[in-house]
Amino acid sequence: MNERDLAIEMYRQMKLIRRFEEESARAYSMGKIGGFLHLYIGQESVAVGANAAIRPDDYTITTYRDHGLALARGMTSRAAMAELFGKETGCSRGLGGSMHFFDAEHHMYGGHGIVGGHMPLAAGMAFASKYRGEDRVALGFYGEGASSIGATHEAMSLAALWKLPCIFICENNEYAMGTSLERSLSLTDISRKADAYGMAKDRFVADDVFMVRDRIGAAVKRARAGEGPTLIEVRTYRYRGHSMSDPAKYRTKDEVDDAKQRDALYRLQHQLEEDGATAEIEKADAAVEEEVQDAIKFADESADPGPDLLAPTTYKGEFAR
Amino acid sequence: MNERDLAIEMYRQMKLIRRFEEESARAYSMGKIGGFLHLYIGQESVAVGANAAIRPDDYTITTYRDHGLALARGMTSRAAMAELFGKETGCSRGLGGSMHFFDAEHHMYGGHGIVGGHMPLAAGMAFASKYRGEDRVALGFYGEGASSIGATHEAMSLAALWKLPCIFICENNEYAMGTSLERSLSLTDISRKADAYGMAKDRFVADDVFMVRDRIGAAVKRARAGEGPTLIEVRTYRYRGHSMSDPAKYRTKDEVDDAKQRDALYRLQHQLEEDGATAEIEKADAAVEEEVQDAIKFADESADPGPDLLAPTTYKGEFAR
Amino acid sequence: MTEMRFREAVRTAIAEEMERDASVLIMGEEVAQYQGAYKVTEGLLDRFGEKRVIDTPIAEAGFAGIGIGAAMVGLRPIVEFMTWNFSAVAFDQILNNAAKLRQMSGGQLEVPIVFRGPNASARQVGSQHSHAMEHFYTHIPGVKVVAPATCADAKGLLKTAIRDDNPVIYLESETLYSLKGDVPDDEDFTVPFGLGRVAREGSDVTIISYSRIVHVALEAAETLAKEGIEAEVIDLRSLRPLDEDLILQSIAKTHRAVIAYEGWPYGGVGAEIVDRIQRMAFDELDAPILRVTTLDYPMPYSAALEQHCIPQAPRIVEAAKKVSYRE
Amino acid sequence: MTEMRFREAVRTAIAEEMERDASVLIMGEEVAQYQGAYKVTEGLLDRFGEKRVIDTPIAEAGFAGIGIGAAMVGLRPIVEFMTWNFSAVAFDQILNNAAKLRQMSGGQLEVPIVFRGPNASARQVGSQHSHAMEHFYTHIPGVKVVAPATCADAKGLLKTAIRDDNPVIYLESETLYSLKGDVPDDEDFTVPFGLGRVAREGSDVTIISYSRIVHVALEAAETLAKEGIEAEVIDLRSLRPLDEDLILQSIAKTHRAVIAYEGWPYGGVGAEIVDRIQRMAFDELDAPILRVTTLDYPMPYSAALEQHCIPQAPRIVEAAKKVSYRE
Ligand SMILES: Cc1ncc(C[n+]2csc(CCOP(=O)(O)OP(=O)(O)O)c2C)c(N)n1
Ligand SMILES: Cc1ncc(C[n+]2csc(CCOP(=O)(O)OP(=O)(O)O)c2C)c(N)n1
Ligand SMILES: [Mg+2]
Ligand SMILES: [Mg+2]
Repeated sequence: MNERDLAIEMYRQMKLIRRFEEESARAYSMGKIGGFLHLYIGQESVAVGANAAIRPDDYTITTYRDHGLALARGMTSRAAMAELFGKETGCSRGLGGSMHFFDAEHHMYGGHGIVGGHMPLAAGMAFASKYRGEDRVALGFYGEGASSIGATHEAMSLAALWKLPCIFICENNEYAMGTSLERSLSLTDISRKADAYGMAKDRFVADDVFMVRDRIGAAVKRARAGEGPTLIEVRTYRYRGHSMSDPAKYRTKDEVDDAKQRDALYRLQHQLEEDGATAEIEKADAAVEEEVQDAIKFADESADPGPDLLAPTTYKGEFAR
Repeated sequence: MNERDLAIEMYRQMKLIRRFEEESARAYSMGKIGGFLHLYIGQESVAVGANAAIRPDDYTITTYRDHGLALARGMTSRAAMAELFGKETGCSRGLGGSMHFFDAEHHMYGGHGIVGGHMPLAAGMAFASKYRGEDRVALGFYGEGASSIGATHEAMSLAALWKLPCIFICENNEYAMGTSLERSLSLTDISRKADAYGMAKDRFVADDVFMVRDRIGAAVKRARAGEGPTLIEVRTYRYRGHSMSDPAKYRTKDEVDDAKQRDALYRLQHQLEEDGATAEIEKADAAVEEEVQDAIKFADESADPGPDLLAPTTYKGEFAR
Repeated sequence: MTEMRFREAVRTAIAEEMERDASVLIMGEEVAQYQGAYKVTEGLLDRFGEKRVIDTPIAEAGFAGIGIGAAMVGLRPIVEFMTWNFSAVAFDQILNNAAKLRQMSGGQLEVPIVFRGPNASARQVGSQHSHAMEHFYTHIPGVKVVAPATCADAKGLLKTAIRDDNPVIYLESETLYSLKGDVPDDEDFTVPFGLGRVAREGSDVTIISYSRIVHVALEAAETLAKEGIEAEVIDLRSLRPLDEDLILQSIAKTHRAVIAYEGWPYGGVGAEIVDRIQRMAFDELDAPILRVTTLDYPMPYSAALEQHCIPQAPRIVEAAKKVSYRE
Repeated sequence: MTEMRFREAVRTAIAEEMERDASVLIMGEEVAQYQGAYKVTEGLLDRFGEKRVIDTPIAEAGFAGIGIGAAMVGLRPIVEFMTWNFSAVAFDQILNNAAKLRQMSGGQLEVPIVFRGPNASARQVGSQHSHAMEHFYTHIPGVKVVAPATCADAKGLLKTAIRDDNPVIYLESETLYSLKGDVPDDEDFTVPFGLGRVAREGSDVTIISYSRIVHVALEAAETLAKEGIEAEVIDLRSLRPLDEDLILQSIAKTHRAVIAYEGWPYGGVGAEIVDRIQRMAFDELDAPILRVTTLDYPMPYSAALEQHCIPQAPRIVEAAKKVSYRE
């Protein structure tokens, strides 16, 4: 794909994530979605840029804030929306919900609810790649709030020791629920955690999706070449509350508005418009709109999963009671 | 105490630890001690130097390799040996054994068997000191092998954030059981872990007990002044196997002999002899010998703990079944 | 007496004990500035200041351990797990430190700490966020475990927990937080551990429960009454220690028992109660004891499937009829 | 058949499966260069190289999680915990990842991983090193739990575990490692999960056990025989799934049951078995079921007290007599 087509494709992906989530929020308020719903709006350039830096067969894994990565990786909006609606046509057959999007075909390995708990899994997938002599890399996404927790540390410590092809992508959106960065970490430059392991590191603001691709791409290249892991702190911002129940009183409207000024989606749209791609943008927008509406319709019309799904998803083969 | 008296006292403590443990090893081979026995021989200058840097009411806590710290803090050899023998006169009434020496009176808070699991407790004691507006510090000792584990990381991360008066003393004796430092950590300069938290750090070889006292003392001074925690990597060496069952095949005799050349106990003895303190040394040696022999006799003659000890040590007050 | 919600009852207990004893403090994720993820600690920061109402980073093993270390040297921390699910990463701290420090030290140390937070199913929060953790913790000697079902007990048990010199696991329920009830105002009102409560008297079958499911059991008892079966509903309140006397008294009357609670069937609190009843009241039993538990699957997200898995009144009714040989 | 020690039987299973399937590997602390803390993995490094026999740093959550992640994408790791006690720091990885990935993904993923190592009491290793962890893990749907008592089963069950597509918890015992026994040489010899074994036939009382305590139960049975009580000793082998049929068959014959195993009394495997027996064989029982467990205290170091706490033959004898109304 040439850079211009890629730009349009990344625009489409970012727009899809945003529109998908705006409609999810609406559906949530209508009671069609239950439990937690953590929106990625504002952070789209991270998942989309990262996805552009890797191959379809590379491994990816993230937190409960997982819609963006899933869609960027290629999960259909239908499977995603149906999962939110708890339907059997959902990507996790309605068993996982918003926090547990899985799509093995697109090498999206979740969707995890325990802060930091999935980071060893990221290292494990990288381990498998190295063990089999493949050149696949694993991208593990986590929030800056997960820097304090043991599992993240252990994953990095082992990945650095064993030179695993693992990229630790810390999406620093400045808050862990209501806790601002400086109230959760003594050192707010998170990339410096890499120094404790002698690990390669990088740190940048995610307002340009091409830069996200390139900077993550550099780490991916090193990892593929057997040069080991990298910790990348990507500075971003979430526009919405932590989850739907969070009024986000811990920050000012000004602060949020300020962040929106640097919106990566609009920035890319702007660039494309200046490049004369208005028609392509309109086409992409229309496609996105159709896809999201179709997904809602699909999710609405899909059936609930039945109880007979429970046993075979708990154990492969015979149930162990 | 003047420096010369202190020198003799530190000599006495180091010698006591060594002789206590040599006799423990003998008793172990005679079947008087069971379970694990992790000897501190070679590392004495760390506990003794650290103890000289703090006040009696400061908090200390360490791993299963705990005899040295306990004796340095002031636990009697009787209580220590009786614990090894599993007797009710032991410091933990025969319930803890070698790995779980406790002496609240001397502010020695164990004696812990789960690698890294006690480091949050160290931070917790420091927290209590700060909470109460006291100027007591907490010293948490751990092995370099415990650097990989989550609990150690979390303890440091929180201590740094909250500026707790906690000193993290990593006794880098080059091996975690049979695993050499470079096989367990990607970066062998362990003090650099501090950089991940913006924490103060230090790193030195422990062959001079006065230097141990002074360098730890500097961190203690900062902590007392409210300037927060320090990570100190103290480079040392254990002469014996990891525990009594370890033939230590993972290293050469040369390597061990080499380390013994730098023995801190003999170095101090030498200095004292050159300072003309031969008489004091002989006196200290005799006192140590008597104390250790007395401790063995005491332990031998003490009674086993009875089953009625089990319920009241499990719960304070009524048993909860 | 003041009518208040369950979350306020919890908060009142915390506030009163903090007022009474300067060594009591509370720490946890979002307990201070955010006013509590479930608003349990609302207002406490303003009232007691940031020295005693402490927001923690996401490091459960770290701050649980800090609480334990602080308790070991004389403080009385209340450690909130945003939900009990997250205590899984602090499991070692509870198992090996909180529960064992007293024993390992030969009785020298005390660890007066309370771990608390919402437990078991919320609504559609999925398999990693729906654990009933008491089935792990009651197994461990050295800790006490309590789980109130009413607002009064929420206050009274928490005050007892804070005053206890042993580590206490105190289990709330997100779906109980808005429950209203009368709560004694007395600042020395406490509910002793080890004493259950008869939530409803009955003569035909004993339904033993605790926490949220007590209310489901009461609903089941109403249905059963319509069919002529008078169920006695026991609210255990305290899981370790267990009120054996109350259970046995009731069985001596009804000769039949159903145990209803959240959590998976293998082992756990329910199996323990079965064991005690059959062991201590073997000759009193007219039917096998049945349990109504969460089904033996990780909790599904789908609303319909979740409700299918969680214990519901009809399942309790069915079990009660079965032990009454009325099917 | 070859006579070998328990530790060799475990090793043989590992070696044969590594030979058979290149996706099988083993990792853990000191498994490679040190040849295993308890010499279970002796020689494997030489034979299979450091790519497949991997020493890990002390980071149980990290390497358990790496094993799970690797299993998720097709490898079949064996993760050794130096002892099962240390799995407490990896509890979340087992509970929330290993056990749930299949379910959370709607059945897309498989996690063919084996966690193994010595479990329960060793000798005088104190309270933090003496846990019987099966009482936590059997509670969790999504994992299987097995605990061999003999050398043949050690091999056969481990091979089944490695070939199973679900996460398996495999429990050894330090005090069994030197046990000798005949082990089938057949490289396809496996012991299916969910099938117990009658270790000794008897008609008067059923003693249900597993792992090391099977041998203690057999010792107790000898004593009982001298007093005219013929005990049937059942070796469960597999704890989840449980062999209900075998238990019920035996109870139908003896009408009395004693369950003997290591671990604390509250809840756990023993209470679960009590529940199943009373539920499914209520009318068969002539006496309450009794359990012989580790006493309800953290394990003391003192040799005498430790032996006092651990289940011993005399306690099993006493319980068997009690359920036989012969005191
Ligand atoms: C171990 C654990 N503790 C607490 C929580 C509750 N929790 C969920 S998300 C979250 C904040 C995480 O913040 P961050 O890592 O910065 O990610 P973000 O939500 O900003 O993407 C918390 C505390 C959890 N899920 N797991
Ligand atoms: C969580 C945990 N994992 C494994 C062990 C087993 N173990 C005990 S000591 C030890 C090595 C520790 O080495 P290090 O931290 O360097 O301390 P040292 O023994 O050298 O003093 C290991 C692996 C343990 N006790 N706890
Ligand atoms: Mg964040
Ligand atoms: Mg070491």
